[in-house]
Amino acid sequence: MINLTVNGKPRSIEKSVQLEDYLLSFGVNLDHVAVGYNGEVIKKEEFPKVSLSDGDILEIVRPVGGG
Amino acid sequence: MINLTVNGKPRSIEKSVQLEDYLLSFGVNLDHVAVGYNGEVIKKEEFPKVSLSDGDILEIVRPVGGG
Amino acid sequence: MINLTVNGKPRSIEKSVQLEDYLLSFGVNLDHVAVGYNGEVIKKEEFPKVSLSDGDILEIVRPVGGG
Amino acid sequence: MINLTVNGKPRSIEKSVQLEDYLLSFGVNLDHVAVGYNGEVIKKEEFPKVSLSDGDILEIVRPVGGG
Amino acid sequence: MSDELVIGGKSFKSRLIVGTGRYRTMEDMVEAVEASGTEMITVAIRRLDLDDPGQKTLLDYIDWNKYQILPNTAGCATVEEAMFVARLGREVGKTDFVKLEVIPDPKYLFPDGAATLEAARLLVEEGFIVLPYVHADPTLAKKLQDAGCATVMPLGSAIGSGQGIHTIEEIKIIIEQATVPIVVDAGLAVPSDASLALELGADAVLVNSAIAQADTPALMAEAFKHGVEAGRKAYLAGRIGVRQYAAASSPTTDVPQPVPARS
Amino acid sequence: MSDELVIGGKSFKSRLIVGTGRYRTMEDMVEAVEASGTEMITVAIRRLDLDDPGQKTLLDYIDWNKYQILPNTAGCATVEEAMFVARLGREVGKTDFVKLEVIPDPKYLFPDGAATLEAARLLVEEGFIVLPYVHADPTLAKKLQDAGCATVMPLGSAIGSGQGIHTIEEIKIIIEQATVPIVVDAGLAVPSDASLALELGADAVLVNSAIAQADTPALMAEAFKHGVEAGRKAYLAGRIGVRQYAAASSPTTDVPQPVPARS
Amino acid sequence: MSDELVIGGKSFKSRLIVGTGRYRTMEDMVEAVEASGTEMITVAIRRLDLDDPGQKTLLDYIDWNKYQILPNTAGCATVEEAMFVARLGREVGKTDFVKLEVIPDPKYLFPDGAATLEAARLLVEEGFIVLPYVHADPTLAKKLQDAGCATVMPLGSAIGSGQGIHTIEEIKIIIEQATVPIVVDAGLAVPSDASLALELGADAVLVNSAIAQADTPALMAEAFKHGVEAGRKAYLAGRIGVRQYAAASSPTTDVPQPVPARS
Amino acid sequence: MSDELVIGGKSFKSRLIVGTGRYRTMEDMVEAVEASGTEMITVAIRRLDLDDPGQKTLLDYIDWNKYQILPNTAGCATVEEAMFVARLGREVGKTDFVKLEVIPDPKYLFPDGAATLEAARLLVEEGFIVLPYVHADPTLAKKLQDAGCATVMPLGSAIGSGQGIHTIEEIKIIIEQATVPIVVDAGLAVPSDASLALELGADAVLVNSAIAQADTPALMAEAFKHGVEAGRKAYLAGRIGVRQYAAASSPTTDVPQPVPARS
Repeated sequence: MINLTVNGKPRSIEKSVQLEDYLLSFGVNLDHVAVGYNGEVIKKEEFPKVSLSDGDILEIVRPVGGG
Repeated sequence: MINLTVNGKPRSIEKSVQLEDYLLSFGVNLDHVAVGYNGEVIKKEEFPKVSLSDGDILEIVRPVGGG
Repeated sequence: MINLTVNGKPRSIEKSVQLEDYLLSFGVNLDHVAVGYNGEVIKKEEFPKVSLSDGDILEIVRPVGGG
Repeated sequence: MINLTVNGKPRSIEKSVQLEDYLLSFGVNLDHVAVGYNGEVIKKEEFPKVSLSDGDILEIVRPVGGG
Repeated sequence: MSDELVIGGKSFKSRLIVGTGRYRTMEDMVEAVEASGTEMITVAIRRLDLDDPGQKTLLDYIDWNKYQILPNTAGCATVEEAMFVARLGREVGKTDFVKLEVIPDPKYLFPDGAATLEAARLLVEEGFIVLPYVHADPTLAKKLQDAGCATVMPLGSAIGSGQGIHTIEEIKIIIEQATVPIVVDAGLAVPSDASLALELGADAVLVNSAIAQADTPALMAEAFKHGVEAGRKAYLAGRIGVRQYAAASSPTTDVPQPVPARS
Repeated sequence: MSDELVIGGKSFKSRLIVGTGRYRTMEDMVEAVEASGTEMITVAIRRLDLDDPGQKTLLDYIDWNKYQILPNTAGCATVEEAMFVARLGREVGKTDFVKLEVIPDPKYLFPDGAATLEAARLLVEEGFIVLPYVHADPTLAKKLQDAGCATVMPLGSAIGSGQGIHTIEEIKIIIEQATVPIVVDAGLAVPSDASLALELGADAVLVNSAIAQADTPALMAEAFKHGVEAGRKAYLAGRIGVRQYAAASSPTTDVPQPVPARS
Repeated sequence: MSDELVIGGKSFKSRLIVGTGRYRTMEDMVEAVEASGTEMITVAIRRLDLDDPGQKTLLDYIDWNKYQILPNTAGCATVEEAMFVARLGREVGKTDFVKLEVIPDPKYLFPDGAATLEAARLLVEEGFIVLPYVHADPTLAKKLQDAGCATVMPLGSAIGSGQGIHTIEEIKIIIEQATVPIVVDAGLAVPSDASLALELGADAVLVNSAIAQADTPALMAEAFKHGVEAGRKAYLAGRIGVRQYAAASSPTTDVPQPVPARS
Repeated sequence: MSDELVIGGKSFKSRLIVGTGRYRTMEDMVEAVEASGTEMITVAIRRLDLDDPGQKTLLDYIDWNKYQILPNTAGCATVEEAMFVARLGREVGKTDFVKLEVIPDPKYLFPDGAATLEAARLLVEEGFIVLPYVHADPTLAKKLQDAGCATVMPLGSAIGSGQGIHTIEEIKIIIEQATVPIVVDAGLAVPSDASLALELGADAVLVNSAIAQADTPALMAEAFKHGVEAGRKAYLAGRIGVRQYAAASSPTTDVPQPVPARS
């Protein structure tokens, strides 16, 4: 059992998966988001190379209206 | 019967009296008022010389706080 | 000899003429001016009907740039 | 020969003296000045304990009108 | 959306009235008037030079059919002078419109309110469409509109001074009580002055010196055209209120949080 | 006449930057952005709702190829937070442009100058094109431009307050000493505010609440478009000076004189 | 240094005229009038209540020998009403001084300039010492002083509004051309308003609501006393000019320099 | 009523701090300082002229026991310089009070906020009572008071410019959030500026050029003394609110009515 913190809330997955697959599992449009991984911002190309492990902290963000 | 308009209100007296006596009948302090008599302003010295007659219009005024 | 005051300056003519002819004698474009005749403003149609006489005062004006 | 920089200008003295004596040699009123000695501000009580040596940098200041 | 200004029964799309005085050249004037998009221009009435009676007049430079001509009574210090010049202007301008000015003071060119009111009443009787130039005095403004004036034209500051609008508060009140179009006149220096006037609800502005004396009159005329457009549209669009505190323009929740890399 | 605004090596014809927050509906926002004629829009970066990950984002409403996207760091109170959000914005916005905000104060949303300067230096090092939002402090503005910021964005008044520009005098000085474009941001309520800023020599303005919260956002956007045009043209046209006394806009001589009818 | 204000042939040391209306209690009024140091107070003329003719009047609270009484014509909307009330005031106030107000507008209480001028001329003929309350209209002010008024009293803003002085620029011009004392009246809210008026060269101010409605009237009266003193002394002392750049108030040379400790 | 200003544990009755620079003569300075009623005066620290070491210093003109001496760091452009001069001032002034100025810009003499904050923290650590001179930046002001400064001294406008207070809105916010006395410094030209600052709730003002460069410094000093008194008393007395419409200061009923003489 792998425990994550995603956008400030606890979530867990059965077993480690790639970040990209994890995002796709939510049906997220990868072109519309950016991801913070344990405080680092990682490029889209890196998504497949990152496999999530216990305690990882993710920030998945999108653009919204702002001034 | 003599009908007057005093400070905008109808008032009547039995028979003609001097303006001065009329004012004193109210207990007015003559030093603290001025009087308009049918649109004319009359000096205090004239008060005894004016005898009121039917239809006379009086404005009896005093100083109040103002800016 | 007929003496006039035109636009504030004295001018004289041999003998009485119509206002219209007088104006044309200056080469004035009648459509571009208005005329004050002894303090009265007269319409263009009246120009031929006015014959100048001694002592007449004329103001011949045009539009200029103004705010 | 001891070379000093005093208030930004070079000055020299024959032989080492105490700071206090050096100041008094100018007729300075010790109560009206403060002294920076090689970048440090030293208290009046220390004046006698400091003997000047070659290369010392002094700032001798006074209060003036200011806003 | 049709949004027209109606003065004396005539409709105007442009809310910028332009003066034709103080330009360095007649060419500057013509260009600026065109660039401004105005539909109404003011003119002054002056004596013809009889020693050079053929000299060109405004009429040779501007097609009077394209613009509503607004003859003024500038230079008049009394009711009598203003009446006389108004009548001359009516003949030469072939219009009942008149910009009424009664100005005894040569230093600040501030109008004489009482005399202006008296002349306005007489001119209205004679069928003139009267646009009086006055100090931004709300009581006077009310009397002028009640007297049948077609507009009221309160001043912003001294004519040609370029000081802008000193009379905002008075003009707000004049607008609040207005039953005729309010035209802010005099002192406007930059388009933000014009825009501000229209944002407050003024119906139009009159500009002369700010355009005529700008380094590039035609470009400044264009600037004022935009300024008037801006102000009118803003008035119609309904501005936001004023609040003491800030109001975030970005969401204040769901802000991403950095975290320390795990040890 | 070509008159372009260049920020971070990119040229813009429009000098109006528009924010995309605080609109009542996304339709309002899209219409207003289009009506404004802007070429640069700000966006905020926020957490995706994972319980509704398919929800539309700005990207579904606006064609990002048509506009320069300017991600902001709104909501960040510290250098660290601002750095993190700036980096996220760079990825999602696919641009190095960032509107830097470091704001510890929730009441007036006034920025922290010292922290903004520190973050600006770090972001410039990382190759960001930094547009910092700061108080109208001329000394701070100078340090920011010296630090390599692409613009300086002094505030007019509190964000979303609609108070207009309280900082005219400071902004004049910031403009006087500017080596980068100056963008007046925050507090603008009406187009006259925008026009004024550009008349003074500011290079652009950023507007959000004044448009988003207007009764009719698209119309107000158009009003601001004109206001910015007006202000820029006026700046280029060269405004008249300010004089204490009046200057007649009509000739002061050759005024026709009425005369008494002869007796 | 003797520096007296002379109105209608009478000399005054205090340049603060105080109104006696709108106090919460007569005690407040008496205390405030005393604390203000004023030498002239305004009073209104109203009908005596004949159903309670013995009720106290101002005369029972204030020693009229200590103050110049200034009866006003407040409440009058026409020349005729103002004339009548002025004459009544003269009798009851035993003075020729009159504060002339002709005010048709109940909302902003703005005076009718033309009617005020007409009434002023009539009152001057009748030997009154006329202090007319008018809009800050320089042309009207000139006509009033030429008509023999003892002062001109231009308004700062609406009576009792507490908005301060909106008419600075007009008042400067009125002062510049003044041949009689100028008294700024109406709208003043705080002593800085009074001080400013006197700094500009106004000869006095008239204050009522700002004192009467303050939380602590007597203390506010004292504040205005100081404000008027401050403004007058500053006017006499000759203020510094305005400069665009700074001027150091400390010497810019001989600044002590820190040095690195020797290695 | 005791109403004292407490700074760094010391109580002051006067809320006017006076600078000792820019006077035409030392006599002017001494007279003005006395006339001002101040209890705290600023001084600058400068190199002694060793070619004329006996020359008089401020100490020969002013009795330092009568006043709280406030040495400044004027002329310092960096944290290091300011620290050094502050320490020198402490020795010669025999006080821990210091007016902290870190000013890199010679044209407008605007302070460097970030550097001032850094120096303030260091000086507080060294036991100084720090009165920092800063731009009217509310966020910076908050950080300074949190850092242990004894006051915050926001500027009104450029030092010695005589432009008055351009930063009213920012100063209101600084006062609203203040935990230490707020002293408005720089740019004040007339007592109405000082009065206004105190009416808004500022605790004191610092004035130098406005007094020193006035035609009659001692009289202007007196004027400022009254202005500060006026402003403080008005603040304590509780000013009236601002209303859009007028409020009659005379009763609106029982106005006497003229009548036509009977026929």
